[in-house]
Amino acid sequence: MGTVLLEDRPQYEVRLEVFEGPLDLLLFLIRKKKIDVHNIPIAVITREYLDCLQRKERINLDREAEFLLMAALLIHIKSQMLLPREEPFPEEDPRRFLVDQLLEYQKIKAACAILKEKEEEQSLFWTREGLPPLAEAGDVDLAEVSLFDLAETFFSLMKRKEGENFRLVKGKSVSIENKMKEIVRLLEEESVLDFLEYFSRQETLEEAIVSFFSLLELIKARMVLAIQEQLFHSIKVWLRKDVARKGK
Amino acid sequence: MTPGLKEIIESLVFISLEPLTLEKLKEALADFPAAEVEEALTDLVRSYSDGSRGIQVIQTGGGYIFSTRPECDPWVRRLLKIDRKSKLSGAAMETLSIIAYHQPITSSEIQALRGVDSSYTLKTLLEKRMIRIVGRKNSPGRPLIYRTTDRFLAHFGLNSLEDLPTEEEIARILGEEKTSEPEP
Amino acid sequence: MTPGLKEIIESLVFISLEPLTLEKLKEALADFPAAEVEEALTDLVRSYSDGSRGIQVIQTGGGYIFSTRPECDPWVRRLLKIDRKSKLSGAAMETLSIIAYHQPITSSEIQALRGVDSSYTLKTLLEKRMIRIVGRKNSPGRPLIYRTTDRFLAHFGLNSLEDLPTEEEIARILGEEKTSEPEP
Repeated sequence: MGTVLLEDRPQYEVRLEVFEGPLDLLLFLIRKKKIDVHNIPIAVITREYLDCLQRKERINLDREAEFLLMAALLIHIKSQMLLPREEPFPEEDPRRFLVDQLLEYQKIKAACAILKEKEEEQSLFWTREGLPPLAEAGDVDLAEVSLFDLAETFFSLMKRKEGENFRLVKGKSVSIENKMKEIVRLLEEESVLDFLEYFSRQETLEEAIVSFFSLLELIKARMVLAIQEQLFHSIKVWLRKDVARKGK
Repeated sequence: MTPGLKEIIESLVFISLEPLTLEKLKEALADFPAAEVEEALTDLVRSYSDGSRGIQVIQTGGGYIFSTRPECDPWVRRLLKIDRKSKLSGAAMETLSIIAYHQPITSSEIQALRGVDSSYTLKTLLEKRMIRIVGRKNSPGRPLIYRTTDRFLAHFGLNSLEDLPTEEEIARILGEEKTSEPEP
Repeated sequence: MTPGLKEIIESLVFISLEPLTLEKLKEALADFPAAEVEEALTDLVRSYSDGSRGIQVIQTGGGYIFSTRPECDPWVRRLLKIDRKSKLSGAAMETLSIIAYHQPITSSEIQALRGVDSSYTLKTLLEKRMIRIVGRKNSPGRPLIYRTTDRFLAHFGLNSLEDLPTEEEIARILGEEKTSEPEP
């Protein structure tokens, strides 16, 4: 009933917020004007579309940039259609791309409507999210994993590592070689290094990881001696005697 | 008393928090003939379907799972103190349908079909485990590709992707829309 | 068909994540006389107690819950084991992700990155053939070095290790790299 009212009042308000995007708005206008999607009068629909945008006081570029983009596309198609041609549309109808897009979007919207109903029906079926105690409760830890989980796990682990004092700083890259030199220099000055402390002092996550691998390299090259006294406890690093002597 | 096959299956479906696939069921019941397992399963589903029970075995998301009967929903919600089960947003529905019909698909392909940037929605859907990243496309930039999950199927009560609305169903909806007035 | 009181109670006991107390049950069923609720509950418990079912209602921890029948335990255990085999624990995920991004890597390097001993997890991942031992490192103690397998790649739909999502991609998906923060 409300829709009949819309037809009667030419100055009805279209709120951009109710549309999922420019295609949604276009489809609405096409249906309102009872236009055949396959043969869109571009001039008419462009005017309607621009009216909708103009009625809005302020365009929120964050959310509504795509609406402007579509306006530009419509104007472009309109100008293409106006170009004098030897034959009507010798190559391709300039509307072709937009029409295909609209047809596919229309199908998706229809599928959404059906799925929405199914979701509604399904919401009445309650399944359990966990097993009550007793029984053979399995590991609660278990989860089905995807590639996304794998990558996310790794990067959040890296970030969690040694607190939140890591910042993702771009543009500063550190090489393992330089880090190794830095560690050796520090060891020459202070003779012993608390590695976890040094690790968490690193400015960026990348630096921290690089410093960790630099230490591994140093250990591998038998230049330093690293001892972790107990699990979870700090790693103490010493310069090996022969290396220390060489340095002097 | 030794339990029969149907009772054993009942207990197995019961402890499954995700729909139990026939495959897994057969694996767990490898000491029984596969045909008998299937038969007993059908039997079990039927015995719960006469509407005389508060719970039932439903086939969804590629397997079998216990759920409450829909008619019990008001009391279940009262017990769990939930007003309404959370539903997906319009943007999430659109993105999900696009992925469902066009999978495997990249983020920019989704954007082209929707006409809107969908990265935030993709994130939400990944978090809800409705979609997953399955690899990369062999095209410039090697973008990540997405697919829907079994959880997506179960959310809509679908058993497989073949249960998605068909071309005919979609055409019917579009036909209805043409004859009625639009609603924003 | 409207469900009877006994069926409603059945659905509530089923959906409850902890033993459902009579008190809570009566609260959710405030529209029924308390005496009738108690009667229907007794009725429900009795209907499950004849041993002809794979699941039963038991009284424990001050309330009622469903559980599988003890006679079904061997199969329940087997299914849970199969389930566990096909899934990765949080610890396994962490370890696998470290190996994936840092291979070749030794057990102590993994331990340093995770902050916990990972030998058990490594064993599990080896059993699942997600990782393999490729040799020993030329460093004190000559520790074993690990790499991911082709099975790992296949499992995650990757053609090669270069296909792993990069930190930037994940950050972008998670929306952590905000380029323009909208002003409130």
